[in-house]
Amino acid sequence: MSTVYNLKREVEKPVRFTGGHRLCAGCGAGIVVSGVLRALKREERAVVVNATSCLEVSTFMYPYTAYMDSYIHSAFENSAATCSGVEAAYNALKRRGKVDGTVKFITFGGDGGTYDIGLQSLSGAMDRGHDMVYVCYDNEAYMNTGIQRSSSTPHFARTTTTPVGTVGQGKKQNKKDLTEILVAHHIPYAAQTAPLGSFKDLHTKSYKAIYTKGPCFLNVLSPCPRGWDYPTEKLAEIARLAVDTCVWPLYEVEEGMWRLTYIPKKKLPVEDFLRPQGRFRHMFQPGNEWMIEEAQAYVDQKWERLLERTGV
Amino acid sequence: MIHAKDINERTPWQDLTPGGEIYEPGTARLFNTGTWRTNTPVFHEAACKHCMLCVPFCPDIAIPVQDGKRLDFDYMHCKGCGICENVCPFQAITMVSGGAPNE
Amino acid sequence: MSNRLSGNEAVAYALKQINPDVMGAFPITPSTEIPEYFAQYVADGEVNTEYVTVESEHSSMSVCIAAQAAGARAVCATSSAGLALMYELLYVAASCRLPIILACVNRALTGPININNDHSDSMGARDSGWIQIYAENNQEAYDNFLMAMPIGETPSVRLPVMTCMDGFITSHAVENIELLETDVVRRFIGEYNPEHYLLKKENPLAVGPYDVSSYYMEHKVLEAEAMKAAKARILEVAAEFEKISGRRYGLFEEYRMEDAELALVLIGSTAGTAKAAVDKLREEGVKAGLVKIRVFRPFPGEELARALAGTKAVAVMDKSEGFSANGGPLFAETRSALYDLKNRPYMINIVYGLGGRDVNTEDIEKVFGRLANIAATGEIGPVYTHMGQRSKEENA
Amino acid sequence: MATNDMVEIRWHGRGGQGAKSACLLLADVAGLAGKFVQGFPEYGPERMGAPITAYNRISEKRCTIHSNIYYPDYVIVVDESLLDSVDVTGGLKEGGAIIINTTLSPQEMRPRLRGWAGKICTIDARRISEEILGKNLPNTPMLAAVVKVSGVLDAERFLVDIEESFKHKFADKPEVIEGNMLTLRKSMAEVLVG
Repeated sequence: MSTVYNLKREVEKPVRFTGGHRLCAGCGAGIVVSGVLRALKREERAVVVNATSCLEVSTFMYPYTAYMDSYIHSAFENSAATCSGVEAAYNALKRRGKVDGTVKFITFGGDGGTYDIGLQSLSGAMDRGHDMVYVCYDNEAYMNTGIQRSSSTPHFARTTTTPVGTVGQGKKQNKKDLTEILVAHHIPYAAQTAPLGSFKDLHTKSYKAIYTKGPCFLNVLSPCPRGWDYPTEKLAEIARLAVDTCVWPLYEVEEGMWRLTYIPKKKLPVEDFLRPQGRFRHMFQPGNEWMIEEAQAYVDQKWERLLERTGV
Repeated sequence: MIHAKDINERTPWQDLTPGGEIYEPGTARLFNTGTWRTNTPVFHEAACKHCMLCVPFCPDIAIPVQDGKRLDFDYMHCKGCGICENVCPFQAITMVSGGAPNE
Repeated sequence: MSNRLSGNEAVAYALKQINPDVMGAFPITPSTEIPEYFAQYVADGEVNTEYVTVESEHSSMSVCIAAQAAGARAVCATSSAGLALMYELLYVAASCRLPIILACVNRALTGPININNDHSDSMGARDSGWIQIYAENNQEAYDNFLMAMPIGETPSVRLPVMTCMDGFITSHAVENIELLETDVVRRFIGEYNPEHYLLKKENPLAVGPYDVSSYYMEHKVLEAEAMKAAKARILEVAAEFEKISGRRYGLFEEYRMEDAELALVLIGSTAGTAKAAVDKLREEGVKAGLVKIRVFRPFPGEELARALAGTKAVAVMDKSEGFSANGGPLFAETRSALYDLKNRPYMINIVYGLGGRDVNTEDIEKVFGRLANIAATGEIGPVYTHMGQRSKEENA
Repeated sequence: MATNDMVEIRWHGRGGQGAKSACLLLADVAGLAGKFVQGFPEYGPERMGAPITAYNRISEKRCTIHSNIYYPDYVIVVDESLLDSVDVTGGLKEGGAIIINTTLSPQEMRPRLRGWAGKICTIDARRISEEILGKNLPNTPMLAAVVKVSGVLDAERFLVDIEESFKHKFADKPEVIEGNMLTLRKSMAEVLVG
């Protein structure tokens, strides 16, 4: 970036994402979307593409759009292909002199629309090399339909399709590592980030993703007070705990080079992240200590591998 | 051109936009989500250092900024989640019970 | 220009002449040749289309929807399971009022898997809000494709258009064809200048809202009105096309219907075979005739009723099974269209030609034989039957 | 349902041998000669080596029939080995002819044709194409043979038209045109009618 990050300057830009949308109070998605779009240069236009999701049904409910830029939603599983189509049209019309100026293409999908049903479309778009950014706002379940498990849901998390009962103990599998799948596409830029502090990490990575030519991917942890079952005002704290426990490491892969962008001064135990959230409550029942141990072992193993990869 | 402000639940089909398109930016601003609040943030201007840490954390884009200063809440859109109170290092925001702006 | 081309070549050539902005390309038999031929035009620099080699038909239609919304002319081709995979997005394209053009090379739907022709793919999409125009041969496949954009893009219409031809029978058969000069085609097609599009500088456009119940019905009425308006526009475009080509098209083609007492109603390449049978029967003194449906959506109900008003017996031949247990889709539409006639003809339904089962002139003559018998006796017999399958009754 | 002024031809070959290409080429060349034509293969999911069938209709008036051909005037067998597995003379009209790619003479072939009493023509397409083109490409000799035997096209006009067609088709490798033309002429001269 040409200039250092300055929160005061950034928040004074005209907004790209407006109030009046129907997301839940305290929703992480609204914070993520306005944070990503804030990284666009003032003078540049964008087309925002959206997968069917909480975000979509809440931000373009006829006749109310929360976007200052052009926006298209078509279906749940095809937002990356949809973005491909807009970008293709831009290239064609620019070549034919029917459109001028720079336009950026940014897609938002939830984890259901990205890790699961939209993965094929996303893989195809990344493979073809469209000049676009795909942003997954990852709230770790199908929240739009009422908190069902996705392949992004963490191990043991309670959802409406992985309930806790006498036999069931929440989700049986670990969270799919989508960012690594995207890295394996050898795209120019892929990163994990979250809404934190002064938003420097999210902003810097958004800027890089938007202004790096080619297909770029951002995976943004997006806490969901309803699905994760925590008080709405705790969002910043929950996001902070996710990164300080290394449950959600912040890193980027630029042209194949892995780089950690944040190393906690003190790596906190995983249970610090789990405890405030109702979806993990059963893990703290007497006799279920093994769950927390397993969750810790999994995070430790992934973190160690990430340290190796990033040469820390 | 058909404008969002002229579209409501009494508009006949002939006056709606084909395909449900909207040709203007940010028409959601016309919609009042302030009525959703059960708790309301109160801004203490004197305590505010205008560090702006609350602004990007507002999911409802309800903290306007002008000339390097954050202004009072946009109560038409604030849903009262309380994140801002939690991220403010200077206790310049406090949540009060009830949906009405405390003015 | 006289030439000899297969149906797929003819559509690819039309595409080359049109030089669309964006094409979503994905292979499926028997439509694969269309993106193949077009890829060569791209490789040779004969077109400068943005050619997007997607990873599925689903993405092909997604790309088309987005590109068209962005202000581009978007096209694609598919068949059978490919069209089925697009199903959800066909509705999106139509409801977003995006005049995408899709060349559907008709093929049976799985399962069992079968690559040959019938109409079950496009008939399954008949209620998706797309205009559907069917071709009898390569010439019509070419002509229909050229007419599709001027029809779909009209502001009062703004609907996607599916131009259909019979897989292999038309798509892979080389026949004589008259091609128009490219500059004539370009003038006929004109420029695509939508009022609003995603990439427009002056104002943003938001496409694809969540529609609550208070608006959804109104939007559907708008869409339904557009489909009604399409009928006049299709005829208008056909009249303009006749001026540049000398070839005349309507909503359907009436073949020797002036005084016909026995008539067939059918779609696609079988019409050609049936014309030969009609000619033979006419020589024998039978008052046989044929109505070949060209435009299935919007369905030309009133016009069809007028065309069939003087007949005594009509066989509607469906090249797809609807599994309604009450006849195929063309039969349902046709019989319904004739309900208001004062003197309705006797009417039967014959489902035929599924999965590439061949139909020849003798088969058609047998259908007319059945109609002659019905007209003479007033005994209809079973209304909904199949033709061409082996059966115990036939062996006995 | 061929009328008197229509010639119907059925090709039998194996996937990959060029029977389909020869069929489509015949349609193209007959079209150049001002005829109304159809050339269409019968498709299945089979791969290289499987028996395939292709058809031509050539007439003075536009033919609208789009069924397969059940009673051909001419049958062309591009691969002799098909005689063991395919009923190649099925429906062949009495006054018609079958043209077979073989080293044998028409007289020698007759016993293998299940009582076919009509005209048999043979041509050693493999040898001719290997001698001139250096490769076993039987479709070009077979195309020449059917033109010669059927008389559906004027032979000299056919040679002129197909050379035009080759010039277009082989625009990037004109060196192959001469060999193909020589193959056609030689094949026309060598086809045996019995």
